[in-house]
Amino acid sequence: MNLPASSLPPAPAVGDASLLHRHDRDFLLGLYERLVLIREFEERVKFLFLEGTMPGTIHQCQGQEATAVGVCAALQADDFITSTFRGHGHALAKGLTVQEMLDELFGATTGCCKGKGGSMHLGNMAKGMVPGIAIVAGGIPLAAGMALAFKLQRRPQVVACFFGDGAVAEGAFHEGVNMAALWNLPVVLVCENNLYGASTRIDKVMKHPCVAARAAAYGFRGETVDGNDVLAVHAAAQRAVAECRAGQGPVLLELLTYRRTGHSRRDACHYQAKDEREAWFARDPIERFGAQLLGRSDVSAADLAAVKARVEQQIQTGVERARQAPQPTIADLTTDVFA
Amino acid sequence: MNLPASSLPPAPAVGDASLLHRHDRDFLLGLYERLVLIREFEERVKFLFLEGTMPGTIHQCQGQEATAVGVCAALQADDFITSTFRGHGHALAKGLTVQEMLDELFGATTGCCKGKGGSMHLGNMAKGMVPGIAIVAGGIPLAAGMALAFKLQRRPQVVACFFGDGAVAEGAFHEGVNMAALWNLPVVLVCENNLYGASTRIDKVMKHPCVAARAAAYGFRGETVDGNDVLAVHAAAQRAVAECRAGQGPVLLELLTYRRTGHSRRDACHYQAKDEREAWFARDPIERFGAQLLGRSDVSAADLAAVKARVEQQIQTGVERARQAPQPTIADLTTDVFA
Amino acid sequence: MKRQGIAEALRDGIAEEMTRDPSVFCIGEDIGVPGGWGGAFTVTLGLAEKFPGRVIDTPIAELGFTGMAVGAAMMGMRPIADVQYGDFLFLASDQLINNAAKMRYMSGGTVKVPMVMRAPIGATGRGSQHAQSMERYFIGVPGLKVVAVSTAYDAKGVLKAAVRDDNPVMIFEHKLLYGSKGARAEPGAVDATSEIPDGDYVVPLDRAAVRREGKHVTLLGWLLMAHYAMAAADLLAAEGIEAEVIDVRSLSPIDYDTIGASVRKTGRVLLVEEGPKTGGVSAEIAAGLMEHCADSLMAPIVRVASADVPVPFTPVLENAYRPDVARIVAAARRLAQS
Amino acid sequence: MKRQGIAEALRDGIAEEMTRDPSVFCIGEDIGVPGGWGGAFTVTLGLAEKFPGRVIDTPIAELGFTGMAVGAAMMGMRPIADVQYGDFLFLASDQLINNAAKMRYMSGGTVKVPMVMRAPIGATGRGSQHAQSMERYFIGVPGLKVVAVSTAYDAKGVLKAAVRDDNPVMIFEHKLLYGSKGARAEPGAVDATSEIPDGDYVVPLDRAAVRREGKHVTLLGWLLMAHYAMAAADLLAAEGIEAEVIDVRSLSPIDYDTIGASVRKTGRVLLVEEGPKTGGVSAEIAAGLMEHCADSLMAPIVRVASADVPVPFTPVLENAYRPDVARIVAAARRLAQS
Ligand SMILES: Cc1ncc(C[n+]2csc(CCOP(=O)(O)OP(=O)(O)O)c2C)c(N)n1
Ligand SMILES: Cc1ncc(C[n+]2csc(CCOP(=O)(O)OP(=O)(O)O)c2C)c(N)n1
Ligand SMILES: [Mg+2]
Ligand SMILES: [Mg+2]
Repeated sequence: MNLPASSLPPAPAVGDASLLHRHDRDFLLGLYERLVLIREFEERVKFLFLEGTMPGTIHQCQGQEATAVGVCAALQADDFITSTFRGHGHALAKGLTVQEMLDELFGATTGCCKGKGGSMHLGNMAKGMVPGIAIVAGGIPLAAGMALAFKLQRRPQVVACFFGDGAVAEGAFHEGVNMAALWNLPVVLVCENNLYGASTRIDKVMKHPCVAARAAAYGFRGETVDGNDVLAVHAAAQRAVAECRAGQGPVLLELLTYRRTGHSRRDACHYQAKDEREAWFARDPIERFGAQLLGRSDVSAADLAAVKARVEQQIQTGVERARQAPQPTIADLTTDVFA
Repeated sequence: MNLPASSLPPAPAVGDASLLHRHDRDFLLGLYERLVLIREFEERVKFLFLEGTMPGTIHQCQGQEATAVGVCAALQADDFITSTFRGHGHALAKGLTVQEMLDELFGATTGCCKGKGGSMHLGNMAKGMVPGIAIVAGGIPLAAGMALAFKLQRRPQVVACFFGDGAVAEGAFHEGVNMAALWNLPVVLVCENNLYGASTRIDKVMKHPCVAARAAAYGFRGETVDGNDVLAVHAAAQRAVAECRAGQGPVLLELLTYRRTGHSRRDACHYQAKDEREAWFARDPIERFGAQLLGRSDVSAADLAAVKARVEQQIQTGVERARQAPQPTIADLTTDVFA
Repeated sequence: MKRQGIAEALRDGIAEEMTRDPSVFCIGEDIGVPGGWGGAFTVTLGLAEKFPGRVIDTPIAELGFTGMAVGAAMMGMRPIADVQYGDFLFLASDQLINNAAKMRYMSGGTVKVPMVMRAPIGATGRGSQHAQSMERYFIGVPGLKVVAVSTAYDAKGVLKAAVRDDNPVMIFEHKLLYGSKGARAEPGAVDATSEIPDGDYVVPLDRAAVRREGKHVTLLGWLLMAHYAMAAADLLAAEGIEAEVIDVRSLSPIDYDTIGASVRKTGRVLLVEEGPKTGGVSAEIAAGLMEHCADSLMAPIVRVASADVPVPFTPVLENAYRPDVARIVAAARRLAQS
Repeated sequence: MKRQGIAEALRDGIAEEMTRDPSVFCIGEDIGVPGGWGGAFTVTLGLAEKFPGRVIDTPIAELGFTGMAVGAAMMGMRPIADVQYGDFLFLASDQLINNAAKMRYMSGGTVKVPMVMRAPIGATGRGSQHAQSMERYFIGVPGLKVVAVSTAYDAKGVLKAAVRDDNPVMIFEHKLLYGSKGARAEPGAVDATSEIPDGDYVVPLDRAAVRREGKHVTLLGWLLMAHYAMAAADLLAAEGIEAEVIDVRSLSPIDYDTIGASVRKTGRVLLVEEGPKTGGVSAEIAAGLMEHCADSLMAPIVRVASADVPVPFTPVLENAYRPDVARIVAAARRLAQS
């Protein structure tokens, strides 16, 4: 893959084929299903938003599915993640249901946050996901603190903290990462480097735009990974999680990926160069992984089609129910402020 | 010199003797006088504070005089500095008078800030010193913005921004330094690394405690210098200033030094190890430079004694006047809020 | 004369000031990216092309670029900084409050900080962290001037006055009033367009604006609530209650001359504020009016404000959170009859 | 029973809570360094030795360690964070306001953030950036509880209640009231010691305290001003004016029951606040009292507060800035006679 700007981090090597054969079929198809689920979920949400039936605002992750899926597949159910304004993929990857998410997006009381959170604040503590933090980099100190709690409590959990390339410039990144490093906290710092922070390209905001290299300044390990290769992400995340559980955290994973859709709402991405878009579209994480899977003797095109059909059905049902889901009443306005 | 903790930055090489002969006698004696002036000023202020006749609080710089003097000697009169709560030395080095400073410390209207600033906010814009910023690292974005102004105005000035090792952990450092680097701004980032932020040793707050190395993460040049060698500091600052004026800024100078006195007020420094204190006392910047100077054929012990006598006289006069200097009246309370 | 919305009027105002004075420049996130949006609400669209090098796109670093604006202002520039959402001002507030606001005083009057900070506020279906009414956090900071603009005419005139002012000025704007177009249009937007005169003009930073005269009750609001108060006054008029509506506009200092004159006329004050009732700007105005014109008050001052809760996402609750025309009418009716 | 100052009482309170509950820990700058000071005002002195690994010294990174406290609290810990001077809260306010205060609401009631943030405030000869009265910035934030402690008894009891509360609680303390000793003693300090009972006790987070009964005028203050109000009441009594003095203590929520009862008795209210008059907590109390007990008010509510200027360094002006006993007496006298 060619990245147009020479100052960008080197392209990761093409997917390591051996990874494909280390895993069993069910696991791989499970990953594939999650990827497809996120893509279809996002496409459907976009439609609902544009048609005007879904309220609020949206920040979507089409093209970036492999980062969420690869990382979360390396976590246990009782591990945690923190997320951002762009959290739909993280939520689905961590096990939130389509239904609780759609209900939330429709503002229903059956939503994962009773309709009080919305798209930017999806979460479910019981499933290990803190409500999304929509302040860029605001989740980083928070995740470091969660990891501190695990350490003080001598619990084996880790937290994976998702943030974007844009977050690296924030003071919160610097402060949170420094303390995580100082105290060897079990936090995997997952930078989804999609080359843009809103409309601004990474080379305009970092003179030395390799995010993984930042780790060294704080005295810990960073690694750049092909974020559109779900198995590579998964493998890197597994290593990172293992190090964190062994008390050798944190680890910074820079996952190179690309946002296929607007930054938010109706954004047409005119700031993305055409050749860049095309280069990245050619390495779509789902198409690539699908093609890889078909290279296995135990996976057929029909298997993949069945996944897609199942996912579509699930989302269709979800949308129908969400449209009917109960809306809050005014009495709900003042509940849930204090514990 | 031996630093007790192995994780600390390597000790700088002993003063480069050739520097001594590059400069003429007047320049060198001028540096010496500034160093002595700062030391004597601080000692006198400490006395006045402890005796209870001077109000307010104090943060002093005994032992660190060479950083202020070396850097400011590399600046022009119309270059600027920003400073901190520990700004007495910076102010004297940048040319503020003993009188305007003492008057300020005594809260007089003839003080450099009409008594409204105080010890932590000494400054004089006409002499190129912004009032000290007492929020740790708060002066870094400010200095970057001043440098941005110089660049936009195509003026040749540079700004030297003083801060401590403790400031490196603040988000403001990260954000300000990143933008200074991105836009090649003419700011010399002067980190006075005295090994402690308040009572906390640098190795407790940075896993990789070489401050100069941080520059690389942002894509610019950093350098560690013996901060107790005024000529080494001056030489490094001259290089940095030249680069900044040539549009190749910023530069990060890490000046290794040591605070001989308390962090503030009556602090007895019990957190500093005895052997560490002794090691650093043995490399006192004024004694060292004095000894170096005596190695020149054109400088005698009598010259140095004359400097000291002149300085003492100046401070004595300053104190006497400051004690009599006019105090504000209540009408002054509400002036100077808006321009 | 041309009819413009707030976003357009601000854009023209900034362009005119940049043309007039080479020391004016813009700094913020995504404000000048080619192919981008001209900031979160299109205010700076096209300015980067018109003024090369003077519309500075920053990293996402609110504390940092705000501090840079302060520093640049101290060196003779006149920065116009903006945050994409007012909620992010918490990240920048150290530089605004500890440096920009205090620098003049603590320097004994020798430093000037002529900078402008613009910030969009208001609950608009985005959830708790992109919704807060931030003006309350800055009116109690000596050294800052705080203004809120609710019409395009004011937006342009206040912007220009703020740029020319030698002090740090914060301008609050409301997302639903920008009249942003295209992909950046806002559902629920309210028309805040004005006829904009062709020549140069400024709107002073310390004057409230009487938007409608009346004699029974004074409605005080700003930003979106100034519009809602006007709509409420229409309905009240139909019931025979003549409400005087004042757009407070200047939130620090508060224009007690204009407001006081109205209170002396009506004797009854209803404050309308978006943002939780507790600790809002209305509290200050209520307390201040008691000091300025207690003798004229014929009834206790009433505050209609949002609930004391974070801003909820779901539209049902967001609408219940924020004062609406019906609540204003009901409260004004009660007050007029008290 | 023993007589203690605020710093000692807080120290004991923290130690007792740490002993009682292993999830309690301290986090902040210079709080546990061997040979150090136990924080800027000695509150945590000796605790690091007593509770190894549970008194965490951080880098100078207020935003970061506050965010870490929020995250740790969400995972079941009960952090007690502190900033060395309240003025630095501006750096941490994003985490306090956007995360700690909103997390429960935006999660639909599923997250708890049981954390305490302590902050010393007050003008004490240090100049503008180490002097501000910060409580005004937090009372208007739904989801936060805000308390101010002016006696050692309250300090310990409030600290304990705050640690046990499942919500984020901010405790404001005053530098002149700590009774810090030795090298950390403060010139101008006021005696705030109390007899501290031996057993466990808490002071509720939502109750004001009547410090002195009286019938002519109600003086409301907190922190240093509660003490000055008491001193003023002594002088007023000599003139035959019986002032009721209430330490407001709970700044959010405000205890309108206790305060209202007093207002119904005296009909006259004088608010005393350290911090600029505009936009202070007094504004909220004045506006709130108009809503709660307008009928009982026999005169307009009066605010005595600091000047609307940054805090000056020079003692002459700092003393003129802050309300003093003489100003309180004069204002109360005028009010009682009005
Ligand atoms: C503190 C803060 N500043 C600005 C924004 C507005 N904003 C939302 S998303 C975004 C870009 C974030 O870029 P990045 O971190 O790379 O994440 P991505 O959008 O690419 O997923 C910006 C500037 C914000 N939400 N928070
Ligand atoms: C934002 C902020 N946090 C904390 C403090 C309190 N404080 C004053 S000086 C200091 C230590 C600073 O250390 P360093 O930057 O190394 O400077 P030094 O004192 O060594 O000159 C601290 C923590 C402050 N002034 N500002
Ligand atoms: Mg990005
Ligand atoms: Mg230091």
